[in-house]
Amino acid sequence: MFRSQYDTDVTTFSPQGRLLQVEYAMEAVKQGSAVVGVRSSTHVVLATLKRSFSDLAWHQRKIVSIDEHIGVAISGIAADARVLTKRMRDECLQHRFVYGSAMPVSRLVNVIADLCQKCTQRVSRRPYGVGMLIAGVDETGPRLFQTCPSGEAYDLIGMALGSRSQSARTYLERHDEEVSSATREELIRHAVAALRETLASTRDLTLTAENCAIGVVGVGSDTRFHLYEYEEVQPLLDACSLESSPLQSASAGGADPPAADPEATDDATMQDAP
Amino acid sequence: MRPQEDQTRFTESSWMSSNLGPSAQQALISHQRSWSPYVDNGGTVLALAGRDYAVVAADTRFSVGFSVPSRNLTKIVRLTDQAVLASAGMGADRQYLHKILRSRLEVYKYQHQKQMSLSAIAQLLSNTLYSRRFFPIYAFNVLGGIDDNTGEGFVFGYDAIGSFEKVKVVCSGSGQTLVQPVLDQQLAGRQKYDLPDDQRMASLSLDEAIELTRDVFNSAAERDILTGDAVEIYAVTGSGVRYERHSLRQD
Amino acid sequence: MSQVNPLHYNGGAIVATVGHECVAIGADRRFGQAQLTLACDANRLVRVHDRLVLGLTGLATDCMTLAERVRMRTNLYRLSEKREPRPATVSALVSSLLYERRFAPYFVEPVLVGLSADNQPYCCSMDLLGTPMVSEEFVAAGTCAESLYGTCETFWRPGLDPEALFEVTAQCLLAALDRDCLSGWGAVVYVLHGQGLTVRELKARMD
Amino acid sequence: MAGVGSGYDLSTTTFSPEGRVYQVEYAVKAVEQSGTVIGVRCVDGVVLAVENLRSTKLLQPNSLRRVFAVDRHIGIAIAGIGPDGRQMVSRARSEAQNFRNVYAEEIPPSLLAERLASYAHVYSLYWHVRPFGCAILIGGWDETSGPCLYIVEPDGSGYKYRAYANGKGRTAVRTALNKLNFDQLTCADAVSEIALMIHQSRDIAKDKPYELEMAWISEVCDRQFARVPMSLISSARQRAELEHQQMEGDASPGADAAEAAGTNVMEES
Amino acid sequence: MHSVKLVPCELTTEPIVTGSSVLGVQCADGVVLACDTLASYGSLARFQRVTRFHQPAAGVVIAGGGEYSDLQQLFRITDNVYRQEFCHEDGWELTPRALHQYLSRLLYARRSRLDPLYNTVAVAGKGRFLGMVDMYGTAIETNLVATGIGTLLALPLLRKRWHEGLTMDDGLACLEDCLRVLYYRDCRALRTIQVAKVSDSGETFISEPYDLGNLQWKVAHAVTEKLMI
Amino acid sequence: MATRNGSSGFNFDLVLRNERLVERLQVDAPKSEASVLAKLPRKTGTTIAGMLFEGGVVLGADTRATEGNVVADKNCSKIHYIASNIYCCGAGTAADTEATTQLIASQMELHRQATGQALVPVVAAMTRLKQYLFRYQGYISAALVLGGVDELHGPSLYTVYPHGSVDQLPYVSMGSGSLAAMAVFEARWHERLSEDEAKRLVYEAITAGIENDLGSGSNVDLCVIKNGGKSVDYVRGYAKENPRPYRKPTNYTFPKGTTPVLMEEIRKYIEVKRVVSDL
Repeated sequence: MFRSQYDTDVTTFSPQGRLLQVEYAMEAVKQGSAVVGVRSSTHVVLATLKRSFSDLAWHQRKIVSIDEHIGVAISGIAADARVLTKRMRDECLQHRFVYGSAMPVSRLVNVIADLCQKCTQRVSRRPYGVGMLIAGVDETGPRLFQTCPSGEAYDLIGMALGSRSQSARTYLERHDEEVSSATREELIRHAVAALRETLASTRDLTLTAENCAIGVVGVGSDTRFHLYEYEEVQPLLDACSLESSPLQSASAGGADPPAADPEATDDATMQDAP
Repeated sequence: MRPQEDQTRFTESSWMSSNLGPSAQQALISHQRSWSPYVDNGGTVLALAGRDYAVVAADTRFSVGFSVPSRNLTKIVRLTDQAVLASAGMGADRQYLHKILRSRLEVYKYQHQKQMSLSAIAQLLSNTLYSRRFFPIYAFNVLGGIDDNTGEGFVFGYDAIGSFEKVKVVCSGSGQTLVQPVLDQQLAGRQKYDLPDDQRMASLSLDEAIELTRDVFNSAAERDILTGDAVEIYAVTGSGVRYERHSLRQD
Repeated sequence: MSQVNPLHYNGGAIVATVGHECVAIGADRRFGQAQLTLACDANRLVRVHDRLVLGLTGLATDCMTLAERVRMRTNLYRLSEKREPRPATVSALVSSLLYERRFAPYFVEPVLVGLSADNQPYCCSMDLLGTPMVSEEFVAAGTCAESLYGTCETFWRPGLDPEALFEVTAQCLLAALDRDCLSGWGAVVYVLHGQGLTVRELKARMD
Repeated sequence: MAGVGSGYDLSTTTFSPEGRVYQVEYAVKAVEQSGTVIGVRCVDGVVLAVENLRSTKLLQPNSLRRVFAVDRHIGIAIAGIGPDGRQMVSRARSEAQNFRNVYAEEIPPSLLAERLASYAHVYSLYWHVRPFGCAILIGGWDETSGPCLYIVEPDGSGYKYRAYANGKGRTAVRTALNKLNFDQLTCADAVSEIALMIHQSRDIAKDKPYELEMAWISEVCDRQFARVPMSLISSARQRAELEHQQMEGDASPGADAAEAAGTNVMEES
Repeated sequence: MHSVKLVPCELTTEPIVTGSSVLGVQCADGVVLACDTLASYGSLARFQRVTRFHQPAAGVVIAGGGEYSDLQQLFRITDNVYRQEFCHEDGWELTPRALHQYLSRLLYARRSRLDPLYNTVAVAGKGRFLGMVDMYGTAIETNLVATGIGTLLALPLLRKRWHEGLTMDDGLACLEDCLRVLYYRDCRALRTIQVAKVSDSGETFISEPYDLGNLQWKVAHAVTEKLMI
Repeated sequence: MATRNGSSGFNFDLVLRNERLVERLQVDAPKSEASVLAKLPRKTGTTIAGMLFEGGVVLGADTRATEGNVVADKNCSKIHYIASNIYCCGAGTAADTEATTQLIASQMELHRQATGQALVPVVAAMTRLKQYLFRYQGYISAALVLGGVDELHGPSLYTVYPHGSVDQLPYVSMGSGSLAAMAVFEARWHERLSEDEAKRLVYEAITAGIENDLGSGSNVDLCVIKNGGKSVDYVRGYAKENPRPYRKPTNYTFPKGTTPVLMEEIRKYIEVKRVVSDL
């Protein structure tokens, strides 16, 4: 009703005590193309759908490596993500410089959460319009976190962000036991399966080496975050498509109604670095 | 019978301060001396390159004045698979420099998705040293590695504030004056006056180069009191980095 | 050391090595004043007699003065002893001449090589106060003494014959001179061996 | 509420004709949106408890955090917007650190409360910032006066409480808190009391599943901040659910529907 | 780099109240540190029962020589670091090696601001960790630590008697012998010492100050009898 | 053979010249004069030590002489002869220790002949040394460890400092490695040492100096004087534990003609009746 008066300044509370600008910033996250993160007791896998905003253009990078043991999948305004990921890299390097060891993932997430919160309390600048899935491994084992423009941070076993990510979340909630006890290969299959859920069945979009990127990090030999892209990701996709049939039938294919997914927000100027 | 008196004359000249016993001299100087941020921890570093390899070596002695708090402090850092840096001089500045360079290399890897090339590292090191032009990093660096497109070995010699030169052989540190002429004669062939410059370079195999390195370090340890204990040798080839460690004189 | 040091003001470098029944001594040819080079035919090696060569480097004026005093004392020795002085004797002589001026020293670093009657080599160097250091390997003096120590420590081996000793000494000297701006401009190597004395003028960088 | 939509409620720097600053009142509303947060000062310590609402099953169990350590003897629970609360927590940590650097002593909770109150208050004065959308429950151990509980509200006011509740189920919990006898209540008892109160305050149908996050500063852990052991929390929660069913069985349905006016338990500080 | 103080002020850069050597030895089952309890004011044995040890957390002990006020400041800083870790509650443990690196960065930064902490610090921790940081910020991990004049008087003895299988008790005996020699020959040393033991698994023990005991002065009467100048 | 009319001792003719010379040279690089001249003479970093035992005295020394940070002599002898029953280790400026001990050695020989004693009393050597050094107020920087045995006092051990002060102790050490050596002594000395125990201790003390002090190195020389000063066992190179560990297996070869020669002159030795020199 009176929403119009209270939703222009980020420092204005609505009568119900809500910060509408922050909520709108959270919407920006939903406009980004889908990203999925899943965590088992030994590994964390990020799977992302990359979008290209014209046939001539390269697909936009969605997974960014932060340090040897941390990788991040981003959804929302790509330029905002660039600022945050650069700051995350500096934080990790600073920690390594001072303590001579890898930075704990949760501490890095708190730094980012504080950064986001500061923008929601001052008029000087708008909140960051990007949500991130932060995957890493440290002394406490594999960790998966999510950060939001509001400054919230969640410690998760699975999450999906971006357009039509609700169907992926439902998939993950239905398979949460299998996910937490999955091996590395099974975990990748779950991630890809969840990602497939977000593909609107009507637009016959399929996961290809072009538009899909997968990041894996875990204990043992996988402590270095490894990003599978282009030709490297193809074998992983093939492995998933072979057994995809049983998984496919299991999910009722109840994708939520294909919300209009304007391409706009994700096309912020982001020159690609192949 | 009184022993014969020497008619020695004492001249109270400035000569006096030059000839006091060692302990007295120390006392004279010590309390005037204000604290200096620099201390020389000694040590010798060397880098030499062949057709397809580069050898970077350094001793492991860490000395302060005439005592040796540690016989085993490495002076070498492996920056990438194709570039190794060794620094003599002050231990604290060396550790700071090596940490800073490792961080810079990580940033480069994020921006370019590939390791920094040898020549880029050389320039980075020069810039880093020059950024402290008026409070210099007291480290004498030698950088060795493989040029990533030609695969040829190269080394770089530096002064403390970043002026550097791309060469085939260089050494630095407290044993520099002892080792450099030997390398000139054996590798650079500088005494082959009859031959034109470009034909003087000796082509040693990697094993011969490592043998020569061990030999010159042993010679340095014989004559330079700040060099000794052990020598670490990194052999950088196209296929990776080989590490060797041999002991030297402990006295 | 910097040019401020009187020992290095005029430049100069001497190396002496011991071989099998032979001994070699090499010196550069430069005479300069700090960075200025005035002559490239300076002779640092003084033949006391054909089995004994005294090398003097440091402040040129002191070298000349010391050479004259040694000549006088050795001539007096020959007159009174009617024989040539043995290397050890001359070394003691030079040592006492230098130490006498303990508090106002000659800025000279002498190197003494000799061959005894039965061809036993003698090789000795001193600092400017006359501390004798007799060595069966090699000794070095002058502006690039450190470099000479480095090259000799690496290239020299015991028991070299006169020819091989010459080559080693020459290469050590030239390698060291090429890394030093205060010495060089030609070099000469004397080799004393059973049959006689071989003097060779080396081709060196003249820069 | 005459102020809504009248244009007087758009900035903290605007008084409405009746002399109220609506933006601060709206901030207080934001505090009431989060899960129930309870602080209880007992005989042998202070318990801080939070009902963390699990928005999705995908959350790592017991990973949601609204209670933080500020120093070894002080903990803070956040009611309202989590990120705002974390800002207050980091301010509290630097205040505690600064005090220690100067006085080499632990900061008295009362002084920390006062400093946090003035910190929050500054944000309710200027137009280019907004008030904190959270209330801060400061539980600590004061060397002289023992365990104590302080509250800082978004308007910058600070009070000393025997027990306090805020968030969704605050009214029901406040009435229940009044019934407690704080002169004998020990931390252990408080844990089960709190579990029961939170459970009763929830509307089973509407509310999302929740996790109980509890921490205390008590004699049990020699007056230092520590998390209440998970075993203690889960057993308290089971007992609460059982007890709730029995009361549900014999009491007339909808017992707790009445929205009794919550009276905070005040104590002259 | 932190900009050097532009204001022309004279920073104290020479020590006033100083602690003497700190000795440390890495043994098969843990690490032992030892030092005396004296803080000298120049040549005056001013404070004779100070502790130069500090235990900021379980399983790690630091000890230092040099300017005593700087050392106290260092102890406060390590306390703050571990308190922040306590508040983080994120399961990441500040290991002894991480603390050693932290201290080396701290001392290096202070040296680079020409306002040094005039100390040499020894860090002993669980997992048989023994490290040292000098006042320039040089971080050294080693099996033997001897700071100050201990480098000249104690290190030769420690290097002679150290071997792989040395137990903590033997290690302590070694350190006590060295402290006796230091008491004989270092005029800024005291016979009351303190010892810290950190076992491999992290149990930490810091002793009360105790007297070294069985000091040998037999040489004394050899001096008086024969002195005939 | 004094060539000047009766004057002996030091000659100070060049003092003013040297001063002015150094000042003029420093015009471009003003470094303190002390540091320039102080570094010139060869210095022995040195670890020397001595220890009394039942019936004798053991002296020990390392064999490294340094010029700044460069080892000038790897096997110099620092234990000097004073008399048949007295030896003296020297640290500090090499020339001073060498010349001082030689001077006092000659005086002791004259003294022995003048007094007709079989052995020179150690205290006599000590007294001459200290008076000589005292006279030069420390300018002659020789730090000495004097040991010997005579009938008068039996085994005696003194240290003489450059300024002329003297210590008489059962165990002493001097030089830059003296702390390392003294640490070994303080840790293990006890009364009524046997000869072997004393030799072992002195050997370990010098070795401690060699290993831990950069100014000392190479070998250990030991000298044992006992049974009334009649038997002296001076072992040069008692321990040689620091050889060069590695030398390149393939030797450096410099075949004949490697070095281009401009001019060569070979002068054969001929039987000479009359001695000729072209000086």
